[in-house]
Amino acid sequence: MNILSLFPAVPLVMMLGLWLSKSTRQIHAVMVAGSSLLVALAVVLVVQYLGLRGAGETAPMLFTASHVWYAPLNIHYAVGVDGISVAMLLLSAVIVFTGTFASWQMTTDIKAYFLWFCLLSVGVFGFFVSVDLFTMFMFYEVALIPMYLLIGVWGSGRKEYAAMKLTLMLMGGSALLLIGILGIYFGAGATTMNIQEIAALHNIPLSLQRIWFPLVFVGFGVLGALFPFHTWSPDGHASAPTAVSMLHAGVLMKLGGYGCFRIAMYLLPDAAQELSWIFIVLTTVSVVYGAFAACVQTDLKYINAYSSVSHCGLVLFAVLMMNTAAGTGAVLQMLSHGLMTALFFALIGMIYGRTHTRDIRQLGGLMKVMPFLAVGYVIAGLANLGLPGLSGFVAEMTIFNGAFMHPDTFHRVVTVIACTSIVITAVYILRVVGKILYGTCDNPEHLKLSDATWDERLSVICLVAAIAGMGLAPLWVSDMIRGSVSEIIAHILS
Amino acid sequence: MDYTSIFTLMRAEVTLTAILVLVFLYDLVAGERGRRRFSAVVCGLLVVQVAASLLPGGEGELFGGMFQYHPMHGIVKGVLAVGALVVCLQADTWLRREDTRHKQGEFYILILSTLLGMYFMIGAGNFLLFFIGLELASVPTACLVAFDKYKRYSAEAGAKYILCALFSSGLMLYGISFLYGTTGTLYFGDMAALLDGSPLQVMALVFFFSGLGFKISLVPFHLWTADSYQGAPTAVTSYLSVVSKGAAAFVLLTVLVKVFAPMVREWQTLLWIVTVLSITVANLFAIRQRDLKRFMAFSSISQAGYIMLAVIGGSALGMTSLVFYVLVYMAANLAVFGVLSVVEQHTGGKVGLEDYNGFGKTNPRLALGMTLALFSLAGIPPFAGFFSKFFVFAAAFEGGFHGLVFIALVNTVISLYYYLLIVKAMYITPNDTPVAAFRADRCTRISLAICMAGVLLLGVVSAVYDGINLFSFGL
Amino acid sequence: MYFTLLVVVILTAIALVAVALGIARAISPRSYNPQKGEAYECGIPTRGRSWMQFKVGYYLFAILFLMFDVETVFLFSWAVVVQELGVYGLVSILFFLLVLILGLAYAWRKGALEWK
Amino acid sequence: MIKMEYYLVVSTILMFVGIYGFVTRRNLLAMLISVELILNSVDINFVVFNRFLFPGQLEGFFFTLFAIGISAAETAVAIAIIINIYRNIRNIDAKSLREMKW
Amino acid sequence: MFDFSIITSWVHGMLTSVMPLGLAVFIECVMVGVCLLLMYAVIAVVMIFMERKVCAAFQCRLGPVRVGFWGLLQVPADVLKMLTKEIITIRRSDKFLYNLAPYIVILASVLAFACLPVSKGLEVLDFNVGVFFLMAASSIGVVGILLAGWSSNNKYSLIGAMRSGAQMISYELSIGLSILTIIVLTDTMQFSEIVARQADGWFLFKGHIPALVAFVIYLIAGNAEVNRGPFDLPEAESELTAGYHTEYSGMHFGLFYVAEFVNLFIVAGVAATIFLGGWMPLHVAGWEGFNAVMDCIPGFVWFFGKAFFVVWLLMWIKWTFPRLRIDQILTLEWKYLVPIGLANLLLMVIVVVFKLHF
Repeated sequence: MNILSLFPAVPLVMMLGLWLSKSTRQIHAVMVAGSSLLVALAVVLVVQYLGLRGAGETAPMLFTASHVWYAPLNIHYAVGVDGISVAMLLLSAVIVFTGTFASWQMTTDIKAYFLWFCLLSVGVFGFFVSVDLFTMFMFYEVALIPMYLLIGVWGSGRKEYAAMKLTLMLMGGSALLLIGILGIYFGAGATTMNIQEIAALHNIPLSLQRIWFPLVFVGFGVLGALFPFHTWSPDGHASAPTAVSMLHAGVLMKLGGYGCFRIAMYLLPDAAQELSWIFIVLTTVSVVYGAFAACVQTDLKYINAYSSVSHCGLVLFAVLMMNTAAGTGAVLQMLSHGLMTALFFALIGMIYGRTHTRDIRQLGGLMKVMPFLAVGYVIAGLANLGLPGLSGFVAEMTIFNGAFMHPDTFHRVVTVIACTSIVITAVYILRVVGKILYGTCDNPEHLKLSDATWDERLSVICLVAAIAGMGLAPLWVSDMIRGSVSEIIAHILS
Repeated sequence: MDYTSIFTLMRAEVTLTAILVLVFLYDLVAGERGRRRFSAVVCGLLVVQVAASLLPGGEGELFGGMFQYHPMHGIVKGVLAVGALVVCLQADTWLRREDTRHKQGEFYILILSTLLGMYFMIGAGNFLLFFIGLELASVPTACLVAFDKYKRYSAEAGAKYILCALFSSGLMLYGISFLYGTTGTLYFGDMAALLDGSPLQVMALVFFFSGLGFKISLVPFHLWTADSYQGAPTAVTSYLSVVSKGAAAFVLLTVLVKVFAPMVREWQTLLWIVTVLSITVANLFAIRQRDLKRFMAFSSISQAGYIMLAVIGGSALGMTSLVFYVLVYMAANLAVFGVLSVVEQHTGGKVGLEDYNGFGKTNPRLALGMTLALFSLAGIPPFAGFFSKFFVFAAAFEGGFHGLVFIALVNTVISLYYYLLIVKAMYITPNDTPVAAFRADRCTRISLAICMAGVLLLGVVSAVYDGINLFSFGL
Repeated sequence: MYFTLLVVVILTAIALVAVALGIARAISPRSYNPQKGEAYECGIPTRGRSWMQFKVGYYLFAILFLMFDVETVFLFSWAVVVQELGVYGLVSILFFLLVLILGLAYAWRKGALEWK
Repeated sequence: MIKMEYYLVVSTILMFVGIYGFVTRRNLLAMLISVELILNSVDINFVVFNRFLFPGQLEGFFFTLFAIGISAAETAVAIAIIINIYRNIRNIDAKSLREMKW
Repeated sequence: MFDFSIITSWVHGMLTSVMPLGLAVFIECVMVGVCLLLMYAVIAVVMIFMERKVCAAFQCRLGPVRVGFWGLLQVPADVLKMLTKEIITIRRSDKFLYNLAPYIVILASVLAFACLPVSKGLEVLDFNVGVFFLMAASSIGVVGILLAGWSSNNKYSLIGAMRSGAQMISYELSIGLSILTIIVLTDTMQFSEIVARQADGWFLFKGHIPALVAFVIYLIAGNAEVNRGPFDLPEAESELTAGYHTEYSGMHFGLFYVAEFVNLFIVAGVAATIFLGGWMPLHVAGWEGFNAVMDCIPGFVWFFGKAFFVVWLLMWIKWTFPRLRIDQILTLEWKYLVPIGLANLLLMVIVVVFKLHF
């Protein structure tokens, strides 16, 4: 079996194991074993990938395999990875692993919870390994629907509303996507669903591209929290249980950026060039608006959710800049945002689990009460505002560098505008950190709270390590990515 | 006349007739003990029927083109027989009740005769046989709808069904009469050659279409649907929503392709409007429903709209997609109705949406089955519904109906909303007095297992689709 | 030709009744008495509405009749050509009759033929 | 000789009277009768087309024959159901069937 | 054999020679109508008289003897009496239907009557679906009876009408089946053709056992079809006064009465036509002399002879058997006559298909 097929297969096997397990211990065992295996697989994949590239392998996609699935529509089960996907797989594996530990304290109906969680990861992994439009889309939708139940059943707050809103908006997005995919397939002569092959054909007429590009881009953009379509994200994140927020903000939103890059722009390059300005404007709005919105929130999760809107907006922004540097930055930003946002949500979940409130007005002085979590929170915050040495800096610098390389005024102006988000980010991060971690602890109840347990520590440490690792040694990641990005960019510009 | 060709080309009909007669005789001679084994007998025979229908065979026609056989017909007949089988399994609990036990035989006979009618409708190569098949399919259905004799709703539903069925067949016949008047033949093949798209024929097409539209319950011909679905016994509702609808949809496609090929532009326009209306209106109405049977009625109307997406292109791809869609829809819808029906039997007739609050806690297996089926209906992967929806969209898209596909897609979102309402009721909404935990009887469990297998496997295992695709034909 | 004759026959029938009744009305005596307007039920004053509900048995037989009467229609058109069709005609109608006979057997077994 | 158009006029009138009746009448039996009018108009159509346009064949006649037979069966079922409604609610007005909305 | 169409065509030729075609046809039509009317009336009168005499004979009485020679004027006297009786319409009846009922009953009976071929070339309606038409036309009668019972606003009438309806429609099946049996043999439905096919032997003899069985069934069912004893419960006087025509008086009642007797004749006439050769003389193969003598007797004599023979048979039955209960009537029909009729039909088909008949 192809190593890539193992990625969606492992969670499936985990689901089977969960189905059969009888006790909480068994469930935990299955989850730990499975998610560790996934991380191991991801690491092996990275090593192999780098090895192959080092050996001079130049094909855009490696580890490819293709099995005919639905012959009449040329649907194949086709897998393959390039640098971007490898990075994403690694990210996903890490998040799934840490998410498992973040859900360690979960008590209600954990069997079903982990079942849906695994289904979610099936979708995520499947999406990143597929190179067939149909399979990709299928995995994309597989990832969406468990969200509904995870948020609706295990969430908190206005969970029903949030779950429904999230599901419907994302399904709306996928509806646009589906028609776009059909448009691409039939526009390219209805002979293949393989992304590489369609790109190679390069035969979709511009008039059709003009129709399908916005649809596909918006379709993925909804998931990537593109400005007018982002409203599901704060509600969804706020209501979701911790691990789901992590997975969602950390990985699922990346599906949007990845899809925009890999499908919308790669397969519909001419329209992408022609229409990119609209979306650049939207993403700029997204970036700035998200940051400003985060400033006025009082709920920790909402703050982080809006921050995600801002950062994911940055991903799309970078993608639309269409040069290698910005593209690389986009992927780095995906990685970085995935990790730090997951860390954020994990920590918020842990704090919430103790204090039962996420309102920053009711929190304060937590640094003394739970130093470990507080330190973690500070690190996440610093990464978020782009402190050098942590992953955020690497990503954002690359993006703005790349974006500014455009000679024309329009691109430069929007880049400058987007840059302001860094400052605003600093404002809201520091405000929160100052309010809840330092200062005095007004609530006597909070003083009795305990610090992180071992499972929480494990997940936080993993994520912090990853963030720091990326910040300190960004080159191997960006090297891995750059080749693939430049390949795609070259195709778009050709 | 060559008798062997009757037995080879009409084998589905011949076996079904034999089964019908056997069941009939069994009903006449069986005593009280024999009655108890009735469902086993019928289901066993239906398995034989499925096998007989699916046996491969060559193309051909009988009685001078009156009856046609195409391997695709065999597949559709097999699919319908599977549907009938599952319905019979699900009806068992209900049929064992005190007030229906003595009517078991009638139920099975009526089901089988409607099935026979559908077979003839599918195999028809002439409007006369088509009409006879249609009526044979719809008249016993009315009896089935009104089967719960002492329930007022059932009788009401039956009356509405039969009146609407009569009305629609009247309209359809009126259409056919003008087709006959303008072409002078009733044979599909001859008629196709003689149609020229004159205004009279367009009118005839509209009438004909409205007749079939009633059977498929497309908006604006859907008025009977909700009431009949609500009033009919649940097993019958599921039969109505799946088997008869599927048959009618397939026939619509074949007739449009075979007979109305010269008027393709006209009927595509017609279908376009009707499809948009069906999907949209039904979805909007479904949101308001609180009775799950009515709810499923509107859901089935919108599903009918999706089926029409496969018809509109008139292509071979469309036909494959249609049959596949019907098969998948059958699995999912029958699963939903299976759960509905068993809950109704165990709770003394509870079918309201709020009755299902907290159902997921007390009966997790049934709730899970229902959830998966609803996801399949909504078109969520990896369940089969996703694949079938994708294929009908692809079929319509291939025909160039981009706007239509777009509208349909937007509607899938709405439909997801209301399907999720049920999921929400089952898993999320708290309830102090949920449906008590119970264990479904064997027949229901078998039927649900079949449906679940369908929901989970039909999409992933592409062999089914490929098998259907081998035999499809189009314009 | 046939049509004309048919009309003539129908008119004749109507004329027959009209003439007979006309003559009768013309020559018969007429007297008014409220008692004459009463329904005659052997001298006992009639009670309740006369248009009452009926035994469902009548309806059952009506339905059965419908089935067999319609069948006769088809049999007639078959009967005139059965000599030409020969064995094929026999076999074809056997099936038709089988259904009919089954229908009768059904009605019999289910007690529809008992006048209770 | 009576022309074909005259017959067609009759059948068309029957058809639309039937449709009108079906839509406006609220008594189930009246609705049933309206439907029968529609079916009869169809029968007339078939016979007339066959007689005047295609005298060499019998398809239209046979169609009519079958249509009559089938509509008889349908009527039997419909009346049975209507009687059952009457037994249940002592009324056959479609208005009183508003328990379930159309 | 004398062909009556010679006369009709002579009349036609004579008329057209002196006047335009349209007028001639009109006059012919009037003549046909008048003849039919007269014949109908005469048959009715004869039947009523015959009924009384036959009934008396079976009951060892004399019957009417006082009015006219041998009581021959009894029936005209009755008619006169009926004409002078007041026609009463009762209150709260459905006036329109009440008055419509006799029209329908008479219409049915006249239509059926007009189908009978009295002699060669002497028939009014001779459709190619004659038998079918006859059955259709005669079954209109039941509508009239139901209307009469319904509109009278009398419980006895209503019950009588319902019973009559149930009985008539039930027995119509057996009539249909027994006639079908013969149609299978003749492969035509035109009365003149049916008669012509019997030139070399009556169907009763040609058709083997099935024809015989069909004839017996036909007689029984025919008797029930016209509501005559032992099947006369629609008007069972001991229970229902006079059944569906209780509320009809004077000539109103008279019309029902007439229709009933003519219907009896029609049943007999149809029996004579399709089983007994109609106006065909009795021929015996090989007996040339005998056949020649038989040929001398005019067709209508043969027809009426056979018809009245059947009428006599039916009267015999009526005055011999006691009245049945309704459940017995329906049992007889549905559990005996219909199954036997169906089996008989199949038997006849087999006979015909394998050429076993004479």
